[in-house]
Amino acid sequence: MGSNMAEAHPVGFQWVMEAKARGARVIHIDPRFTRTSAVADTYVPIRAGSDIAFLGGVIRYVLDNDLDFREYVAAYTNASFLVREDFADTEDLDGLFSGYDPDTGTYDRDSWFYEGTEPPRDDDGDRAKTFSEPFQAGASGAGIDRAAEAERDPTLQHPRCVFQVLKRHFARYTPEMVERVCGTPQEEFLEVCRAWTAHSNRDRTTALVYSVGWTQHSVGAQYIRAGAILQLLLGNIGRPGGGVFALRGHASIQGSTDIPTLFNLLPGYLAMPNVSHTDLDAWIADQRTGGHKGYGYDVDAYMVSLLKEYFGDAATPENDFGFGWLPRIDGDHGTYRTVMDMIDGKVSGYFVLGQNPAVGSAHGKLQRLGMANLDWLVVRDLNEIETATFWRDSPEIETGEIVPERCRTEVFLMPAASHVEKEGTFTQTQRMLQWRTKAVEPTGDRRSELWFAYHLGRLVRERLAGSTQERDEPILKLAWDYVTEGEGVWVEPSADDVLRRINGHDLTTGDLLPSYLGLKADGSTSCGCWIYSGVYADGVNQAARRKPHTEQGPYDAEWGWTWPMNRRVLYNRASADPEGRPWSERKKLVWWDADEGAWTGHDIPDFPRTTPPGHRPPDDATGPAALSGDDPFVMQPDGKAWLFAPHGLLDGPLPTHYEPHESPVRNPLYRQQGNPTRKVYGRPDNPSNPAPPEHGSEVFPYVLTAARLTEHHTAGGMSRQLPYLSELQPALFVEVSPELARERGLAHLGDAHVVTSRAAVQARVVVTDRLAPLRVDDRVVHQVWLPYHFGHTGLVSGDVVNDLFGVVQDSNVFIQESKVATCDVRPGPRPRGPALRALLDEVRAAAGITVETGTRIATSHGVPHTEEGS
Amino acid sequence: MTGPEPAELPSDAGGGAARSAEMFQGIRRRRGGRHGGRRGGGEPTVVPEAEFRSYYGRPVLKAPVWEWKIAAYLFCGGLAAGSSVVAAGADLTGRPALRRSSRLGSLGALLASLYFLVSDLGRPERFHHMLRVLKPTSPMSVGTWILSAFGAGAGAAAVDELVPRRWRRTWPARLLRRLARPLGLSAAATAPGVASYTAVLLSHTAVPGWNEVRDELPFVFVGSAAASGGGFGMLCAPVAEAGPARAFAAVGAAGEIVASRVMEHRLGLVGEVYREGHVARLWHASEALTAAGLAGTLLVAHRSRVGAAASGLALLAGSALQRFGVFEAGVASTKDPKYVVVPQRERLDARGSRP
Amino acid sequence: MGVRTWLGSIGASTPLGAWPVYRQLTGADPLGRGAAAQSPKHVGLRPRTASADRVAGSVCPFCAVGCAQKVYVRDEEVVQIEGDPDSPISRGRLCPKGSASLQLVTGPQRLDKVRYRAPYATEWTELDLHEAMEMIADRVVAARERGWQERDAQGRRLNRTVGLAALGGATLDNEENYLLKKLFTAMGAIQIENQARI
Amino acid sequence: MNRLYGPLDDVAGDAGHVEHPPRVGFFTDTSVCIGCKACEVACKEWNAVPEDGLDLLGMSFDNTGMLGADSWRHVAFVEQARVTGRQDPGFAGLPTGPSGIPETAGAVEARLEAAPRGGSELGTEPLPPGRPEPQALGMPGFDRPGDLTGAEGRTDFRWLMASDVCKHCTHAGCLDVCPTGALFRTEFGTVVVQQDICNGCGYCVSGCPYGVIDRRQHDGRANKCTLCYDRIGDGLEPACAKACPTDSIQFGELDELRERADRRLAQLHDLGVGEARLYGRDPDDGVGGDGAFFLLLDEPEVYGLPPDPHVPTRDAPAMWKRAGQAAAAFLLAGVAAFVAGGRR
Repeated sequence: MGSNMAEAHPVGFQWVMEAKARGARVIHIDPRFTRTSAVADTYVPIRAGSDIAFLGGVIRYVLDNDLDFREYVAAYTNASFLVREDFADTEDLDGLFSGYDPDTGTYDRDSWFYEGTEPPRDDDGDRAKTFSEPFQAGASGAGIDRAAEAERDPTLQHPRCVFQVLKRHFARYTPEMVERVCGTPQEEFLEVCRAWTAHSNRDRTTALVYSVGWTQHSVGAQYIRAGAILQLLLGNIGRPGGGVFALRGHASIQGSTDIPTLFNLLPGYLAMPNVSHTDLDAWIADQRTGGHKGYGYDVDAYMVSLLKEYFGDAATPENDFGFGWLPRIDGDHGTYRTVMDMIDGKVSGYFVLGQNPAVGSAHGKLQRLGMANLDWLVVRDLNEIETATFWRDSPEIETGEIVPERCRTEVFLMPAASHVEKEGTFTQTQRMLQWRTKAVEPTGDRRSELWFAYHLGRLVRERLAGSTQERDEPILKLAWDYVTEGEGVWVEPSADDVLRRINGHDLTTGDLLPSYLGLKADGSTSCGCWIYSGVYADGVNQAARRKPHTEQGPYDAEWGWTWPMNRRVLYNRASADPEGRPWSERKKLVWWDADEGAWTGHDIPDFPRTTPPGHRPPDDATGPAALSGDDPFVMQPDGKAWLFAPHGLLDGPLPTHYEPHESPVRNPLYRQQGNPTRKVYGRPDNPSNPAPPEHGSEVFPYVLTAARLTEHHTAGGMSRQLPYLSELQPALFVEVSPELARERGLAHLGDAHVVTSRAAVQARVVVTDRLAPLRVDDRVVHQVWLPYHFGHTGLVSGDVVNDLFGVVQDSNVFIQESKVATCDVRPGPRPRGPALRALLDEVRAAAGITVETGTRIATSHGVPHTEEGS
Repeated sequence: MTGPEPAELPSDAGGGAARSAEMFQGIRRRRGGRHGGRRGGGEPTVVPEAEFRSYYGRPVLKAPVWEWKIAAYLFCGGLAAGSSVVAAGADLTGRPALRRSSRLGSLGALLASLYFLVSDLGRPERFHHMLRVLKPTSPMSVGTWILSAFGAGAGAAAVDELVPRRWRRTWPARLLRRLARPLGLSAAATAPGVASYTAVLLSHTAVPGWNEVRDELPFVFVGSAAASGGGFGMLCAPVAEAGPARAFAAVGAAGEIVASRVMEHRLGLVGEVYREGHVARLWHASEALTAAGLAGTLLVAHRSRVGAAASGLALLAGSALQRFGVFEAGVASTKDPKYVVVPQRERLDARGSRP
Repeated sequence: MGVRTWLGSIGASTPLGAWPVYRQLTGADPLGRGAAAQSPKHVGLRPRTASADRVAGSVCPFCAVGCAQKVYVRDEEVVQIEGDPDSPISRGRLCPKGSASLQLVTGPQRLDKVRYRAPYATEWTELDLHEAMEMIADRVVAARERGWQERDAQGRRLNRTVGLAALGGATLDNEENYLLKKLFTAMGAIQIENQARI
Repeated sequence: MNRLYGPLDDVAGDAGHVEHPPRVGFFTDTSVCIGCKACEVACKEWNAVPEDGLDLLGMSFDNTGMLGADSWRHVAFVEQARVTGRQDPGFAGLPTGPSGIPETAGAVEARLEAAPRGGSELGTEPLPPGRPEPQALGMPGFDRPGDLTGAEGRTDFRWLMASDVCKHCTHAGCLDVCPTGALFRTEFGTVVVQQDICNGCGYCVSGCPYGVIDRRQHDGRANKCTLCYDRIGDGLEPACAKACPTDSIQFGELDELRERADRRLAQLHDLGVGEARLYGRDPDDGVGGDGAFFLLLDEPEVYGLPPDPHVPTRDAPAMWKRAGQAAAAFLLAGVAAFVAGGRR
């Protein structure tokens, strides 16, 4: 679901095909019949943006028919925990949970807590929404004070226990409702239910795969939550062959999340300090909660070790290890906010490093207009990409919205070294770090980002040398003494040395650390990213190991290195029953070896090695010592998997079907139409298409979705320039069903243009039976699809599909909704130049679009959320 | 090559019966009526459009990469062969004018054919690679060697005709004069090979329009060669000397017409490519010219120099158009998968129906 | 002595022996469809990977599956990139994009020189790499200063700049991202983002 | 020895390779092909085959068209209104109208008619300007799709993908007709064009009953798959087979591949995929069996393959006999003409 694995991850898909050859059943649920569907056993059509309704339907099927893996659910999840009495569900409030504030569009989440626990601090949803707090919760788990003291009902019968809350919440997600919402015929849906449950038990597991088809929604985080709840109910987490797999799309996008170039995180998912963190203790206190279980408790050691790596000897207990030198965030500094700030003239300079936002980010026009309003822009890439050339060939040149002679942005386009011209690690989609050796030296001006970062730092430090300003202190105190190679000033820094420092050292002995378990909060260890600690264990670059898979066991532990601690399956304690015995011989992974007095198995156990299954911690224990023997979810503050999330999510403790921000239909389930906490940017340059109950949605009657092709890569910067790939998919096309083609008079291979309130994009028409209309709530809904790889440079070019999307985000993680919008499709080429602007003015007028359209996120309150001055 | 033509919507042929079959991709009543659907005498075609499946109507075979030069080569080769026979006969029967013109014509046609052949190569500078191997399975290889043997004789005999008077007494010239007859005869002896191998050259391919006419094409081609060789003699030699050339041409022309008719008549579905469009026009023109040439040969050529020349020209033109027609028919048969799929499918079905 | 043997005896030491027709007449391939027709260049053909000076272990730069690659280098040029069969992830296989890695790395589309577009210019101009670095450092210091925010309206310490932003990282190495994040954080820059948010 | 037609156990030996390795080939199991086209790219990268045109062909996801001088692997995409085995295409119950497949195929066909060489080069050359505009799918409809009766709705669907390649026939039409010996049978039993020999006569193009080999423009020489002659000589897999993510393309000794294919076919038949069949596996077929053979899920012609090809050499003796008769008649006519005319 939400993934077109055969097309986007073909080589990974070999394992699906292998499983299929061994008898596994493959089901593909997707808005269109893709190359994945072609080889699946079953294809199930679904309306883009309705996955929670579908998954909720399966959850209901499981609960109604008592098909959950009860032993697993009772022992390892929070099913038995009681929820506070003042909690009100979306069933009670017609699509809202208790605590909603229409003025801020956020929840006060106190009522979502367990009975008997207290919110750890002033739980300000409004504030949390401004800096993507849930995204920061990775390292320490979302805070819940004294969760161990929460009241429970092990029989799962109490009306307020999570299990019963779940039942009530999904009670209306019947097969009939799934059909009404998703357009999926009931029989198809029930077939999925039957297959999923029949293959989830002691002997069998079912794996769930998703990609950005799930994340890029205004309810994206809850999509994944819904998948996780289902997999937990069926006992498919922490067990071999189970799991929820996020297939990520870039060579090291996992790495860039672990070692983040993200505004609200520090390496290892440590929260970026905010304005309330006056000192280190305040920060630590904010990450911890009373009775906090598991490894998340040790954030002090992780943070201090990071600061020791950042500032070296200058980080001392006396100066809080330099914590005060860190910048503080107090709001949204995400990429889309930043781009709007560029348009508003608040940003001077912009580095774009191996990315192509002019094509690859939603609302491409916003991106380009932002770049046109900078002082300077540095683009580093292999090839000349649209982001670097916006000032001369962007669509806005044609419409006159950017005039080269009047665009002041100074642009530096710098050639980057390729993956074979530098050494370093990529972290792939299953958290495995793999080291690349350098094959050849880069020629000409091509340089690695390592070189660039190192020398930029060196030059800035040179310029600030001798400064006595407080703000320059962190730069001057920065540990920037990496080992380098070569002669002269312009040396190449050693990636190997950087990796060693990421792994971390025992500063008393100078030895490399074997794992994060040895990190200290007293400044005696340094570590650049605690979850990566161990990658250089034993002085060996573990990521560089390449022992052939033919010469090692089924888990291939000696190829590369997987964080944490080379563990292949997270939470694998759950692969054994509460007594520590494998659930079945067929599905054994790790188990308790009573003779050894330790956990053992095929994988590295994800549990304190010697804590026995029956262990009950003393009341005052914290951290790993506070884990019971049956608390497999060692990063959760209560050791349990959360069917119900009392904390950590801004848009509800349970997934709820909300219509996408732009939808042609009214939400059949609730009065509340869309996600009531979604992040909207009500600005004239970011219009929304109306969605019911707003008027004007009929101007954009079709569902628009976009995705990848096998033959191209993301924004095309690495594929549209290559003849061998360009020839395989040489033109932008729009896929339409024969029914829509007839309705709109579209001819196969003819031209058409897709229109939203943001843009009109021209594409060749491909009529295909692979798309079919759906019947949604008694009306027929057509979906159209385009690949988003095209832009205006390269061997093959086409309009930028992302121009069609606006910016609206999930409130938890600030990911934009670019997998679904509404549109119109018209035959023939789009108008050019000023006529294009006239067309867009015309459709906006026809749909009655104002700056307030789409910003009344709480349907029954009608409060618009627009930006000041708009 | 056909130019762009308006797309045809599927015709109504097939009707309801084809409806269920349409569920499967590739069922075609393809290009029905595209070529007017008429044949020789003007009566409409009654053969129903074949139904078959294909990959988007895309050709199964590659259209030949050969250009018009190959058709020209076929003609020139035939002319050279025919002329060399006439030349040898004239030599043996004391017809010097006919001998001289035919020898020269043979050489000229030979040189022209070589030019056409070599210049149609993708790498003309490597033409000599043809002599690297002698492959019995390759008509082109066999033909190359035949042509080499033929060329030596025909060339030497023709050169003899070109020796200037003042050199006639030199010993090489005298030697050549002595050798001219046996060399000319050797050319005449290999000429039937030259005249006929080109038919195998075309038929020994996967091209339906050529492969399926393999039984008749040699006769068409030798007839054409004889007609053109004789016709050339009629064109160049005095009426008095050209008697045997007329006879040769007449027999050749008659053979060509008969063999072509038999060929076209016997062909099944693939015969369409000979009956339709551009090829049909070439084919009809060729037959008309050849028939006219034949009539002229029989009726006027022995009386009138002008009539003889006109008849010869008609025969030459008829022969040339016939080669172009055959060539184009083959090309056309590769462009439509119908001619590959339908006969093969019928063959398979026939085999499958056997117990 | 048969004709073929006789022919064989005269040809062995003369150029005649290299003539395929001669080999047809004397060898096991009378029809000239195999051994007799083989050109000297095609005897004992070796792949270009066999003559590589070294092979570097690498990882495909496109999606996140992490397929292992072998990079063959000869005379300091990459001559071939293909899958590494030893990998438990990919078992030597590559998708079309991974298979096009050689073109990605060695193709003419690659930038080789710094290009610079001055304000209001309509064309690129060339710029020395080191000069570009110095210019960028100047601009970073200035932008940082211009966007500096010491405290918020309530007097709480912000200690940051909003004058510069960065986007990128999903295609970079962990080590690179580490240095970038460290440097930007030390400079007080916070608008540091990448594809993981997109 | 030196057979022209029919089964042949030792193809390399027949071609004069005295001591030689076993015959190798490809088995392409199209039932697991995901249409990723890695084979096409890996082949081009290894063999430095030029790009062959940037045209959207409208043939599902196939923008290569067919095999040719610049495409030694070609992945065919077929969208069909039928199902494979017990596969559930998921369209039952949706408010659909009739299938769009006939009309889309018609739009493609209109272009083929205007294309050079009937489209056998399409994907290599852009279409000529002034191409006919494709037909719209009839008039814009006024019915809601859901209003149509079930009988008109489309329910069955499948999407076939298949990677095509040179068949390396036991009796290869291209090889047989090559007049220079550029095409030859290797010691592995494969068929290879020697680029240092080929003079571009083009005969092989018409000699191939599968439409595989072609002459490369601006180069003039014939080109096709070599089955990576250089790689297999060093014990490596051909580039396409190595890259293939799902092992749809399998390389190995032909005998072993045939056994493997037979097992796979039996397995598919057991799974209810009765339409699965092997193509080119039979040594008794018109080309003596293919060195590269396929498991297909429909008739060969649906994938653009000839259903029952034969090597033209099969008829060579008969053709030469007819030619001999014609030649004799020709000579006889000449002699008779002069005998009748007498001496002057």
